[in-house]
Amino acid sequence: MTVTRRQGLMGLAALGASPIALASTPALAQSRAETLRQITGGAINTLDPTMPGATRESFGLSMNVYDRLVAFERKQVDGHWVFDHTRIRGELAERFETSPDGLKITLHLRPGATWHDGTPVTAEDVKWSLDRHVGARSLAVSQFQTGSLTSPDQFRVAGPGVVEVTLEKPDRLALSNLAVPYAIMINSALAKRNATADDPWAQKWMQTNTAGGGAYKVESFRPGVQAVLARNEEWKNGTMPFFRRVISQSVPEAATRANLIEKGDADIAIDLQAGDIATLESRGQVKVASIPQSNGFTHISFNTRMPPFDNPKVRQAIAAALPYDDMFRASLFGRGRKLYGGEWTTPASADFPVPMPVKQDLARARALLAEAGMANGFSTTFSFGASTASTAEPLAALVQEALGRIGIKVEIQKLPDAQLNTLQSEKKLAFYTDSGTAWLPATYYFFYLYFTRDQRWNFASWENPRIAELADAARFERDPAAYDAQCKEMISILADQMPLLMLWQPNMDAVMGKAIEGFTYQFYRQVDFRDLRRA
Amino acid sequence: MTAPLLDVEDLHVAFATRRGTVEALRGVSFAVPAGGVLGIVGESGSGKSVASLAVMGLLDRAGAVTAGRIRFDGQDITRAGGRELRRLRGAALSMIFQNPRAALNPIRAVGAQIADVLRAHRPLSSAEAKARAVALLEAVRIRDAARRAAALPHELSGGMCQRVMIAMAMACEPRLIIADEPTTGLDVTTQKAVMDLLSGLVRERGMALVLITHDLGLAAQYCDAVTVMEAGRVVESAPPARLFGAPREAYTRRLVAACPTPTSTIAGLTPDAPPLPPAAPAPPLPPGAPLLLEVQNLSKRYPDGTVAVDDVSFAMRPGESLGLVGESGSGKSTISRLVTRLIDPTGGEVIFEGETIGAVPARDFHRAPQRSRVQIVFQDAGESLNPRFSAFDSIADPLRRLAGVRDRTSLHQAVEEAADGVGLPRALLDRYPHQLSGGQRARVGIARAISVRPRLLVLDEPTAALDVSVQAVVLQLLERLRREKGLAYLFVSHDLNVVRMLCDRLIVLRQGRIVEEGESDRIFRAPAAEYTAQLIAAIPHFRPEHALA
Amino acid sequence: MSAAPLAASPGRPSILRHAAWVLRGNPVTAAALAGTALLVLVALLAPWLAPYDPVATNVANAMRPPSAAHWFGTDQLGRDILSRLIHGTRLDLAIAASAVSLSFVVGAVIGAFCGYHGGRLDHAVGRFVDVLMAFPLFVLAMAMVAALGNQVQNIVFATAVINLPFYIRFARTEVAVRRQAGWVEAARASGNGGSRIVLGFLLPNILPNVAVQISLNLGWAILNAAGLSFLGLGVTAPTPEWGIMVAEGARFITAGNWWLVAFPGLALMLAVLCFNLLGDGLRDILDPRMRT
Amino acid sequence: MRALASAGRRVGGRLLAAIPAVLGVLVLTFLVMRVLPGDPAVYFAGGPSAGQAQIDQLRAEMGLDKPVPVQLMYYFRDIAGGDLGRSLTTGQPVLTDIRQRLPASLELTFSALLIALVAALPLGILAALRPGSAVDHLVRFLCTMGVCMPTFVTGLLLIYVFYYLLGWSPDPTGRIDIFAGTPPDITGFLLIDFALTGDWAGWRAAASQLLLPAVTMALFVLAPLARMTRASMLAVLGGEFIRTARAMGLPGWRIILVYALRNAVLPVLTIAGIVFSTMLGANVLVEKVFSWPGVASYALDALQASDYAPVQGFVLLMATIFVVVNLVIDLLYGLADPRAGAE
Repeated sequence: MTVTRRQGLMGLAALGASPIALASTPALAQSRAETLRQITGGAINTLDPTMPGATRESFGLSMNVYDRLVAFERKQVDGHWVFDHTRIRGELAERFETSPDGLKITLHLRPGATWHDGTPVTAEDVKWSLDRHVGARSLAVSQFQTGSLTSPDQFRVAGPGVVEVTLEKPDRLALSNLAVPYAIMINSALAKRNATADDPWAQKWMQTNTAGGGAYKVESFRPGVQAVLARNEEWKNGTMPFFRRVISQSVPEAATRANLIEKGDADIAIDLQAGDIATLESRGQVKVASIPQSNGFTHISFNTRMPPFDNPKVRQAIAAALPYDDMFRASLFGRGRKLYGGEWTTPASADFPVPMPVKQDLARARALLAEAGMANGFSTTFSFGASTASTAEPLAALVQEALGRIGIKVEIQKLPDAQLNTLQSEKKLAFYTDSGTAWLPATYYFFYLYFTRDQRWNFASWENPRIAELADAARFERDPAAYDAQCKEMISILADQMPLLMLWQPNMDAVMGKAIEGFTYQFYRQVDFRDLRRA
Repeated sequence: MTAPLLDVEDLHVAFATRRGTVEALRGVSFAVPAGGVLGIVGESGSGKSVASLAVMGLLDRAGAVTAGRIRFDGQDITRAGGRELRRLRGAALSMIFQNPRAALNPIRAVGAQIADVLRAHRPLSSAEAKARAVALLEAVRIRDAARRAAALPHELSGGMCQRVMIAMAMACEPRLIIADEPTTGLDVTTQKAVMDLLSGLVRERGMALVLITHDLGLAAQYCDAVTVMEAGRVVESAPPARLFGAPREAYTRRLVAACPTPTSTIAGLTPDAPPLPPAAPAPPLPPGAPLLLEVQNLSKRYPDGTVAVDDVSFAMRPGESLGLVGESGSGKSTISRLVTRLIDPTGGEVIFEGETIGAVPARDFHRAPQRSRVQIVFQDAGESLNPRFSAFDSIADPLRRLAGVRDRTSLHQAVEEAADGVGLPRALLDRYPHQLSGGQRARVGIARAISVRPRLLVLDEPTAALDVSVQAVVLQLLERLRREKGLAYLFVSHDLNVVRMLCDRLIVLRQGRIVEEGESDRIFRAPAAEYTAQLIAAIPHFRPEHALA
Repeated sequence: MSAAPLAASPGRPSILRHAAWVLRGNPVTAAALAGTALLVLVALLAPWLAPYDPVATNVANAMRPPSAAHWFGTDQLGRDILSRLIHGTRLDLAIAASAVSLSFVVGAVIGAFCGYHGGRLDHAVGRFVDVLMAFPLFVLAMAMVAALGNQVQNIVFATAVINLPFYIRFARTEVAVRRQAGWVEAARASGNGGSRIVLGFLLPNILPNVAVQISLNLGWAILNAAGLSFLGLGVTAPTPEWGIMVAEGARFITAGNWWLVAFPGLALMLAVLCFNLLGDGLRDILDPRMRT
Repeated sequence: MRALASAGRRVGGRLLAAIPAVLGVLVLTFLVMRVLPGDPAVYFAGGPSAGQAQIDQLRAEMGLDKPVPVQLMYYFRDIAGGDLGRSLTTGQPVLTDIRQRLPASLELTFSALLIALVAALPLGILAALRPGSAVDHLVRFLCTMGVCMPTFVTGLLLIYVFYYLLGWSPDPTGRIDIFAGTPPDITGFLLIDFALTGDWAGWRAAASQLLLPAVTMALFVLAPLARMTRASMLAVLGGEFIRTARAMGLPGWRIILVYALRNAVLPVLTIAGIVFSTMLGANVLVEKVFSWPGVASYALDALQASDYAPVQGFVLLMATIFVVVNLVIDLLYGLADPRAGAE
């Protein structure tokens, strides 16, 4: 690649400029060590995670800026910290108890806890916040419903610093829902001062301002570009985080992100390209934490209401035709946990997602197609979202080639994300790939969210009355053994009917400077700055 | 005999073109004594301009002096270096060019441009230079010189721009001025004023002048000696009296004969012309038959307010030839476009063979039946032939459109017949316009116009862009065609001599109005209007009585 | 007075002999023409020239650097980059040629009529051109590709529409300048109507000048397709096209696999270079005045 | 004086002529956005169980449930009131987004144009002074090199070489070194703000940050500018008034700089205007590669999310800039060329 003389000259001019700019005085170096710089492909577009349209990066930020009543513990899984959704600890609530029949939860607020503006935290603040999460027009409403938290009169101030939550049925995920990013505890006095007649819950104001008490305060925020956080020195609801300042900056170009991390100008990134990570790891300048995303999965989905995919035989034929290993290597460079190639006929346990019993067998695929009366094949489209192109495009090419061998002609469609979502929710996509993440990865919750009801996340638009019945029962099942049986039955129906093919759980590849420690894979798939420190 | 100020000896100049070198000058010698005025005369391609550019060292990149010597004031400047020549140019010898407005910097005040020349050669401050520039403008008789100094070239008339050029050339009192076609393109009256000014100043300040022109009359009137050049060689050199009285070389004789003078005749233009058919005067109009053309109160006003034609009326009988004479801006060309319905009049009527053809808008006149009966020949034949059409296509186009000749053979036959009619060799029919000479292009223009057998042929300065010898032949061709085919001519020109020879009657125009109308000979002998007399007097030609003026 | 006397050589020399003449005079144009001819040849003979099937994947030997088996190495799906490059030539030349010719033909005709007739038509088209030019490039491209799907013909259509204003404006000024020329008046006097004059007389005369713009546009059209691919709006994988190969390859520079972007980038540069340098030569060949 | 008065008249005329163009752009954008199959309501109704109810609620909130002509009327009324709507991608009113981001795009495009002119003018003049020589071919080859690589590839290459390998230029993200604290925000143009506050270290930091993206864009427009300078310079040098100047013995530098260049610069001005407006639109690629917080990348993100308001705001902005740029060029032309002024 010839570098033209003009660029050379320009470079020299820059040489004159750059050393002076970077001359770092000792004070600057010391504060650099106490500052964490995260770079992201996406961008933070709001400070209120419950705002419709909030990006995933906004959820991550809110976990550091706002406290919640409770939070998940974390556990070590083959050398990495991962969130543990089965163990819940108090955050704003010092301690909490659940009544034996599971219908009442009492939470005792941490004495002496204060908001960012120094005012003390009261039960009334908590009550106002919970009412907002079920009353205001926001993302929290539909999430809280999955924990049977639906109306304000379920929440009651039961004394100074004590809040009671009552349920009609013992929903397994009621308490867990109080730990999701939406369940922020708000300084109601400050919020009400900025509320207006047509915006009682101060939703507009809270998009660009905070009324919280979390571990970090927002020093400056430019939506879509960057956010700078400063540590809240009075924080009492957890161990004091190491970093004094945190900068989260959006850098759209993946190649540039990789350069910045390797040069040490940035400290951590979780959305680099699979191709780059292997090389960065081999060059040894950075530390890579590869953790399978246990609550997510990438899938290929059929539209079970659109012929020929309404016929299970056709679905099974395609399932037998796909080159899973080649797709795994081309799309993820092997960085993830396989969800195919399972050897079982009946599920070993209630855990989900697990490798499904499916592997490539072209002869069987052709036989199944013949059985389905489609011996001479058919033609269809295979779609994916533009933002997932780096992983989906190679996958699409392999699917096209493989299905071509058994007579199915595939036209690949790369759609802008908004259009993919629209076609998805209007059930017009015949055959496509996408991925899903469940915040509360209980097995029944997977089936409730992804395989029941007529809503957007039912990828395959699958209607199976038995599955709906089992999911609903499992939700309120108190007896563990019965819960296990219900989950296993659901898994085996899925393995047989194959409305969609589970492919793999891509790794969360957190690439960071060698000195950064304490990274934890969180269920909302963002970085929790409170966990990190620099050695 | 003191050594001549400028002595050019056996000068050879060659140009490197894509197809090998071309000899522009093949051994030219001439000399100019201090204070003398030498005229260099020749047709296009004779090399007269190349000689002047060679002397000034201004040949473009492709040209080079291959032999001979140029001495100025005794100093050999043939191969003088850029720096040395630059010291001389503008100070010791300077040059004036053809179209003055293009020869001045379009976006810089004329006064400043003169000051630039002064400061290039004299250590003057900008204020002093500006003052001297204004004084120079007054010396070249520009009224209100201070205000005019701030004007831009496009705000001045052609004549005034040339005066600015003269002021620039004289700024540093050079000893020699070379004027290359200084007045071509100017009106006759302006030309006279400028030439009188130039020759007066040169004599007054004892400067030598080399006047390069294709107009023999001009050279004769203003020069002490005239050198005639042809195809890069000097044919003959002599004082005007002898050159015009008894030219020695055959070429000079032909050249002098071809220059129209107040007394020359069509036949006399070329010594060996084929005999013309008898000159039958236009037949009187049989009673009741309509006039060929009747123009009543014609007027044309442009949207920006200028009035090109103001209430002009005249009439023509079939077979008659009527001359329209006037200086630029007199409206003669506009009338030619109005009569041939290329543009719409703002008022008045054009009646052709009894039918009013003004009603059909110019945009749709191409479909009108009379279209083929009124045709036009343009001034610059080169510019009026489609560059991507061969001669054949140009002539065939009207035949296809108007005469309805469609099939190949009859088309070929018609075009060849038209070409023969105008004396154009058939071999040239597939040439592109830029591959034809000026005369050949003029013939194609005429062939195109007469191929559809029009009744009225309007000629807009048909020979103005041609060399004198070529003009002579074309004029004879036009006269022969008129007599053979009984065509009616409406002949538009600024050259009174040419119109007098070709037209029975003529109309003198000024600023869109008719100044005088009548028999050609009568107007020449005894012009009724003062303006016509001025026009006739301004035509430069050899007057034996004051040969040494 | 033109210095070199006019040499009237015999007969009407054929375009080829004249073209040879122009090329001898200008080596750069000759090289550009040779380059373009090579590209067209490769495009035509693509299936026979390409050593492998451009779409066949072989994940086992993905990301291999240039080797004897794969001269230009393999991409992230193990496909042979040389074969994809060769097949890509066909697609890219097709995109560039059809987009530019579409916009040239439509644009030049509309522009020429506006330039000749002027008045309301000219004014209305002028406003329409302003709107198109003021409209940001990628928004227009995205809208068209998104609405009609990103098959190749829609990319061609989008590129053509974006190019259109340029040709309309160009033809309009060239015609307006020549509208007063003598030979146009002569054409009207010879009985030609407005449309015949525009199509038969004026358009052929502005051809040489437009030739230069066409060649510049060809280069730009290919780059535009590459830009669209980079934004995810262009040709979809796995069709072999330089733009998408450069866009995908660019992601692997930092990972050190330079050959994914280097070879398509080089091909792109070569093609655009040839088209741009060809421009001036093309003008001389087409302009009759240069034919001595 | 006279030139200014007539230039004023021409400005008024051109403004009037521009109104229909801007209106045309508005309607075209509005329709184009409605044509896109993506429905923003669905995209933004994320959440675990985004049922149809939630999507409908968002549609109502965004006014998408009304018939299109009504929406158009609302849209015009909003524009007139200066309300460009609210962007869902950034959650802020579009007007504040644009006010924050426009200076970044303008600063990048102006400096790129400046670099391109500083490079193209001398190259063009050099090539014109020796047509057909080695210099001429070298200049033509050099400029064409710049234009035949897509901007995003040149950008990535420059980063790879100057930041990654040589380490000469600072980290290629954003307008200012992230750790240098927030710059003063007076005009939004960093170079001007730093200069105003006299903070030269900051100015140098911002300049070195700006250099690489600006050079990437400048390379792309180098060719047309150099080609036009060469062509117009050649035409002017062939002019008769140059021959007169040489005949009058004017010094070489005066002929080239005062006589030739002043005349040759006029067509270059018009091309610079056209090039500027295309650059504004095309710098989306450079903004993406250098994570430059400009308006183009903002609009592209919104476009991919079918978020109408920012795209419409961006297109309106582009149309106004297009009109303003043409106006400025027209004015400059009027001042530079007295002839045009006096028409």
